[in-house]
Amino acid sequence: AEKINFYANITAIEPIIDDFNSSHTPGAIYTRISTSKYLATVLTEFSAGKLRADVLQSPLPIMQILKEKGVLAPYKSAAAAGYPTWAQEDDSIIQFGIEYVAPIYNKDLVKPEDVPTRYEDLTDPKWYNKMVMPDPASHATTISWLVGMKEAKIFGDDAGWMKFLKGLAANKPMFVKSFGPTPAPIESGEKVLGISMPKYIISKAPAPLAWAKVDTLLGTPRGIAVAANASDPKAAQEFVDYWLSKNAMQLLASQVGEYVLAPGVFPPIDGISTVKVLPIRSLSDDEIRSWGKEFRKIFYEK
Amino acid sequence: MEIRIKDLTRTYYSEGKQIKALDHVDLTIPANKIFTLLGPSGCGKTTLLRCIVGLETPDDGDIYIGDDLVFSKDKGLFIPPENRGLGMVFQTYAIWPHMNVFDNVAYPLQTNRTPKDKIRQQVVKALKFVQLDGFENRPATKLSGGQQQRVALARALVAEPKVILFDEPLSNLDAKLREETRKELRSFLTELKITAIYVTHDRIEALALSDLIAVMRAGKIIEIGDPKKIYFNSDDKFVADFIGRANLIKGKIEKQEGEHAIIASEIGSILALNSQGISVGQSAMLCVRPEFIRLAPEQGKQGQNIFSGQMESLIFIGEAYEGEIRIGDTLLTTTIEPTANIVEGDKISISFDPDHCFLLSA
Amino acid sequence: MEIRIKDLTRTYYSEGKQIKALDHVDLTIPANKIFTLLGPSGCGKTTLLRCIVGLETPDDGDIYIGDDLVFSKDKGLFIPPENRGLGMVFQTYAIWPHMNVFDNVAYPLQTNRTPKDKIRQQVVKALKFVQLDGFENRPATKLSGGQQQRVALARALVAEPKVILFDEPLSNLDAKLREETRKELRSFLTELKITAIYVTHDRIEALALSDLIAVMRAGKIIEIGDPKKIYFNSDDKFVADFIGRANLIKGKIEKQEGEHAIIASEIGSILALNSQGISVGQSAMLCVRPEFIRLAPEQGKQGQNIFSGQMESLIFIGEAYEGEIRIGDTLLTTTIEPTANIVEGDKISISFDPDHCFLLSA
Amino acid sequence: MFKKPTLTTTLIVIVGFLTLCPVIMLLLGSFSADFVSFGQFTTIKYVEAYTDPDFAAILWNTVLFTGGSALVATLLALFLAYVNTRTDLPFKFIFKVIAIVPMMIPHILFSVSWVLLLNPSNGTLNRLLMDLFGLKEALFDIYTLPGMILVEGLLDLPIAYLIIAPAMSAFDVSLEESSKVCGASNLRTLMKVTLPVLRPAILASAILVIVRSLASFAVPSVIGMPGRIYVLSTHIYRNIATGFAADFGKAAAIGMSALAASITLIYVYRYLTSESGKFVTISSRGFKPTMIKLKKGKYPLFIVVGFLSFILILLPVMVLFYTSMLPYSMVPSAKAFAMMSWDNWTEVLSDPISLLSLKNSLFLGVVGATIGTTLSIFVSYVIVKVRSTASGILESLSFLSFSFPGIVIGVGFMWFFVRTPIYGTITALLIGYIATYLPYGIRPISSAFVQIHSHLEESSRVCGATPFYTMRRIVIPLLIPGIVSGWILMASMFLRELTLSVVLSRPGTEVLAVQILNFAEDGLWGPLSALGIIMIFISSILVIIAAVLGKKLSKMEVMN
Ligand SMILES: Nc1ncnc2c1ncn2[C@@H]1O[C@H](COP(=O)(O)OP(=O)(O)OP(=O)(O)O)[C@@H](O)[C@H]1O
Ligand SMILES: Nc1ncnc2c1ncn2[C@@H]1O[C@H](COP(=O)(O)OP(=O)(O)OP(=O)(O)O)[C@@H](O)[C@H]1O
Ligand SMILES: [Fe+3]
Ligand SMILES: [Mg+2]
Ligand SMILES: [Mg+2]
Repeated sequence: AEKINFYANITAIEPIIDDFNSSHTPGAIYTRISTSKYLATVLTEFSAGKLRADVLQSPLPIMQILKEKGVLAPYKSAAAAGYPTWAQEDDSIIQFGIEYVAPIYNKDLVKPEDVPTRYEDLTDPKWYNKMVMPDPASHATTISWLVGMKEAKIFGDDAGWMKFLKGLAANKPMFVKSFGPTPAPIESGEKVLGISMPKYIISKAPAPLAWAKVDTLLGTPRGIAVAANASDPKAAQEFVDYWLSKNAMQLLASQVGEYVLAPGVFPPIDGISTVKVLPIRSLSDDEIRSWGKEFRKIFYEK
Repeated sequence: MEIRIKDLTRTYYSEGKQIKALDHVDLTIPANKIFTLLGPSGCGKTTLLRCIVGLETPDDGDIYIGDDLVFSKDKGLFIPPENRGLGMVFQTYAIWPHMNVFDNVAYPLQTNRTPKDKIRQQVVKALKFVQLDGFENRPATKLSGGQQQRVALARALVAEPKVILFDEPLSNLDAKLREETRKELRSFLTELKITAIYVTHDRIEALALSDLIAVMRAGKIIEIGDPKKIYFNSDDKFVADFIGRANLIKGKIEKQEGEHAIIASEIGSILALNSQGISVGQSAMLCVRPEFIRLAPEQGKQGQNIFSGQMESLIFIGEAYEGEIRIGDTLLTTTIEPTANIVEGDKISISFDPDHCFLLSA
Repeated sequence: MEIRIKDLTRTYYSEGKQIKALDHVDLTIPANKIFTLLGPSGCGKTTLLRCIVGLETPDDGDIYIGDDLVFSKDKGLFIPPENRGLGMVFQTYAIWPHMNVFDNVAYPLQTNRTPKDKIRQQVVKALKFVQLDGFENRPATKLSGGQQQRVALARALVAEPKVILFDEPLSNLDAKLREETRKELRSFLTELKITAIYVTHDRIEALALSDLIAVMRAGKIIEIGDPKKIYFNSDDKFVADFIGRANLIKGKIEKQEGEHAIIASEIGSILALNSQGISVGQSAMLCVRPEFIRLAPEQGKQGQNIFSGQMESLIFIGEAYEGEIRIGDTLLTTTIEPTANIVEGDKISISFDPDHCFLLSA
Repeated sequence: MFKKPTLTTTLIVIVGFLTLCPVIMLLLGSFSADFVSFGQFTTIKYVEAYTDPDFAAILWNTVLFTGGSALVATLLALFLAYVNTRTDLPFKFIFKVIAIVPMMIPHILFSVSWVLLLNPSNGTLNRLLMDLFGLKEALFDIYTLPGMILVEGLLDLPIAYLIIAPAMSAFDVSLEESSKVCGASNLRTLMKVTLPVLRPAILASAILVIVRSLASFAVPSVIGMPGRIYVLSTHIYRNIATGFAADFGKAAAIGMSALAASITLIYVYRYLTSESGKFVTISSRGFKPTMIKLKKGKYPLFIVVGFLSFILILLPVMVLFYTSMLPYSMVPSAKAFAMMSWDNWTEVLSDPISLLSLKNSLFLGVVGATIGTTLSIFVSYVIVKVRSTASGILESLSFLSFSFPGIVIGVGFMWFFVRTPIYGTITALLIGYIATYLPYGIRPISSAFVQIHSHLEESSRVCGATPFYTMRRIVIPLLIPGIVSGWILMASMFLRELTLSVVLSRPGTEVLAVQILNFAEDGLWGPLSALGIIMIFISSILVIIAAVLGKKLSKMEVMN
């Protein structure tokens, strides 16, 4: 039998694959595809009849497009039993985690009393020239995150939200292309604070990173599904079951720092188990683009 | 092998101007002869050679080497140079800088898989011929100009081709070596029974070496003939002037006397050969070569073909002096024996042998 | 300007071997003369020129140009070429391929900020001198070999330097143009009152052009003298042989008679000039130039300096024949008048003028 | 020399197939309403791409960025090449190596190193200067257009150097000598004779650098984005990334302007060097490059060159090494030095995927560069010696996939290879690499080609040698400096190739750069730097082997 081909955009999951392979034959292989190339790759292979993936994992909006194109097979896993209902409503895509975003700071350089406790604190002029964040005009996840803040009414009304945006823009954060390059400047002290992901506190230890304990975190849900043309659908389903198991999710949380939806499993980061982590609504690409344009106006204003 | 060239044309374009490097050249080069292309710089000698050897594609015409058509515009035929089996010495030597002398010379033999010891033997022979024995391992870049040219010569000879082409191969050799090489080349070429096409602008080389000389000018062949014909009895003023130093004196034919004619010139009446048969009353040009002007100290005597003049300048060139004699407005060049007792300014009397001055249509 | 060279040495290393290109050369080149370096290929002429001009750093010695020391090993002095203010024509032309003819020639003037119209005027004059008027805009790459050399000549002359160096500037010109250019060059150089150093291996060029000739061999200067001294009365066998065709006959001095001596040679006793004063009983070498061998049809007559022989070969070289005469085992080269009525195989009688054959110590 | 049309046609077919296929796929994609190349026809992507109000400003930035990088790279290369090949500078060999080091460093790493050195907040160099001179403000800000130009220029320096240096060393010195005798100083000779005659090499290097920096993404994203300076490649990225369904068709539509610019440049280049005879410098009379004796200037110049090389090239490499020893990014401090360890190195060297990718990349580097240079030799021959319209087409074709912005061309290849059986294999990578980086072989080889006097080849033909024999015995040995340059450029490029690998590499065919990218995306600069240093090390070994072999080959002409 062939190995299960697992296409994923989530990174650093080797420990989980290793664990799976230690108990299953023939095991699985992991193909890492970055978010920006995910859809192009899968659809190209699919339309040429060469899609190798048996199981697919990516951010929810991408999974939804794949489903629309008929790439995914329906499967409801029993392993998702304890998950929130919204995470298992779909007949193909199971949401298992949230790509959560938070303000991250350098704990060596930010005095405890200065650490933000609310998102509004990020607009304090004392952070002028001291922040880093992904480009709010182009980075899809960041755009979704900003829109998510509005829809979750973190700042009460839209005016409060707009004030937050303007205040953030006024602090002239440094823009990088995605979340990947956000922790480095914070670690090195080039900047001290940034909009980044708490998982780096785990993956980049012992870097002096910590997250500012705001009360609600938002993030894009991560989905997993079986491919419609999986060479061995049974095996693929088995892999999904394993992936959703508490055991695998525990590994994902503790080794990678991911926020997972398995009940009672949390990454070993101080305060995460108590914070509210909300999924962001799947925005369509048109929506993202038009918001991107809006944000460009706000953030790139001279 | 005989080489036949029909209506060959090659035009270059430069700054919007046409340069007719070859202008409808028709030519037959007989087998096993030394055939020389002589002409002033830029007249198209190199271009003609390159067309024969296959490095240049003519615009028009046909070329036969032996019985093989190697180029034909009409038939769209072009045999590449390596299949024409010719040898060539380039004007720029074209010595390969990354090889030593031995490898440069051995190259033509290596291309046709000659056995190693045969190669060595042939190369040694060829290097000996050009007096470069012992230079086998010298890198080609560490040779003086003349040494490089000799390597090129050895390389062209080594494979003993049926036809060999030379583009001024001796021009960088010193006179002594040039003379020797020229002689050896001649005996070597004659002995080999090889067709040689030789480009030069050195008339002595052309005269001494050739069986046949073709004189070119501005892309055209003007005259072909054996050395003596060309030298003594050329049909063309340009050729007569180019092949040797010549004194050309304008005049009009006055009277025909057998083979000779009397021409009325600015220095007086002169009796001269009229082999072109220029008719009485026509303008003509008298050609006298310097070595056929006899000198004697001024004797006041006047007679047929005797004139009085003055020695204007004398230049020592070793075996003789080159003198310039003024007769009225005319300046004649002459060769003067080293033993003659003449100095600049002397009044002298000169005479022309009627059999050694000839008339050309002007 | 006078140029003084003291104990100049330049050694190259190649394949572990030393090549003494210049071997302790001492030389004074007088001001405003045409000084020629003559010698066989590879003897170091180019190297000497390059040392003077500053392109080569000698291993040892001093060079003065005028009163300025431009190179001194001992003082660690080396003036770079651009500050020596000399003109030079290269053996390889060194025409800049990216410029047209005008720019090539104008270059030396542009380096010293001559006004534009002056430049144009000078360039036109120089191009006219080398018969390239009208070629101003031709790209340098689209010139024939000879044309390129003329551009190089024009470039060296255009700035009218005090000293000008020529490395075989005429070797690619055709005979006619060479002769003309040589003459014009001579009058031009004389008129300019310029010191000219001229490298050539063409003896006629050397004899006709020079005020002084230095003959080189294997990195050494062997003899310096004016053309006639070198030609008629050289002190050295190699020089005598190199400067013109020479018949060298070995023998032993038998008797001294005033300025002359009788030498016993393989062809008999010969009376000859003994200006080196070689003493009786010593071995010597008789040198007779071809043009001083008189021919007559065999008359059976025997006498002082008259010998019988046979015409072995005759080569037509235009103004004369080159003949080889066999007397026993000895082959003598001679020049034969074109009008002489001799064919190969003829028995002939030859005579030497005692004043025109000279003795060299063997 | 070959039956010219046949060779030219064959090459056009091969090269055209290799480079045109992905580009055609992209073209189709740019007109396709879907995310794949064969969708419903639409022109909306072009309309959107070219009506973007920012587009003009971005183009202007792009012009400055690419032109500036070309200037920096070419000037530096000229300087280094001149000093290295024509003067008796001490320890020249060191500078020869240094000049090609940036070729071996993954561009992201080099860019990040510069950020660590020169960012205005706590860049190490900036802080050093501030302490030294008691300044209040940082002296340099890397996040500016000049900063981008500097770093990109340095990254592309090896390209320029490897094209210019061989040309410089093959120069016929009598051309310079005659200039000096004419009274021109060394400087004037350089400006009026040396540089003009070297024009094909200089232009070739400038054009290659322009095209390369047009496609470059590392510097614009790591340095440009934080400085909010967008150029074409980041503009394309912005268009792709805004939305989860990345639209490569639209990216291709934007990329078409880069393609148009590159092709225009190639024609300009051909026009400017159309009379190849002007640049023949290896005359058949042999060349003996003489050294300019620096004398007293020797050591001061050594210090200048040494200092330049140190600051511009060695320092960033040292930063890499420093980073590889640290658990996370830190500015140099007592604490940082206390935390140094070999952990990242052991991690990288014990990671099976890193090791596999090392093996794959080495294979691709050596085999790919060898095939690539071989193909380049033939293509260069046609480009230089045939010079017909067809050869012009060939030259443009060879630049086709090279001049497409990196993030797009990979997708083009994916769209193309997915329709072939080699999809997902290492062969696909090999072919893709060669097709894309053909100009790295062609440029140095063809600029070496123009310098060979045609008589050298012609005399071989007349000696009875076939074109291929001539190629083997005469042309290739004389081309060795160019071939070595081409091979080095290709091998070190293939060793760190990213843009294609990231789409074409699959489990089993991992390559180094993908590994690097994965580390970069996870922000793991430590292992990333360690792997980077390993790459530099391997590349250096390849370079040394190539150089030594090249020297041997150019001497060894009698083989059977
Ligand atoms: N590639 C070219 N492009 C343009 N013109 C050329 C080219 N090659 C030669 N010519 C011109 O064609 C003419 C004939 O040139 P060719 O080289 O055949 O002369 P040549 O008789 O060999 O002269 P030389 O004795 O100086 O070598 C010259 O006027 C030359 O300038
Ligand atoms: N760079 C070099 N390396 C080694 N040997 C050299 C070098 N340059 C010249 N030679 C040798 O030095 C000697 C003198 O060379 P030079 O060029 O001065 O000769 P030349 O008299 O000018 O000869 P020609 O008349 O052939 O030009 C020759 O034997 C030559 O081979
Ligand atoms: Fe790059
Ligand atoms: Mg010619
Ligand atoms: Mg010389």
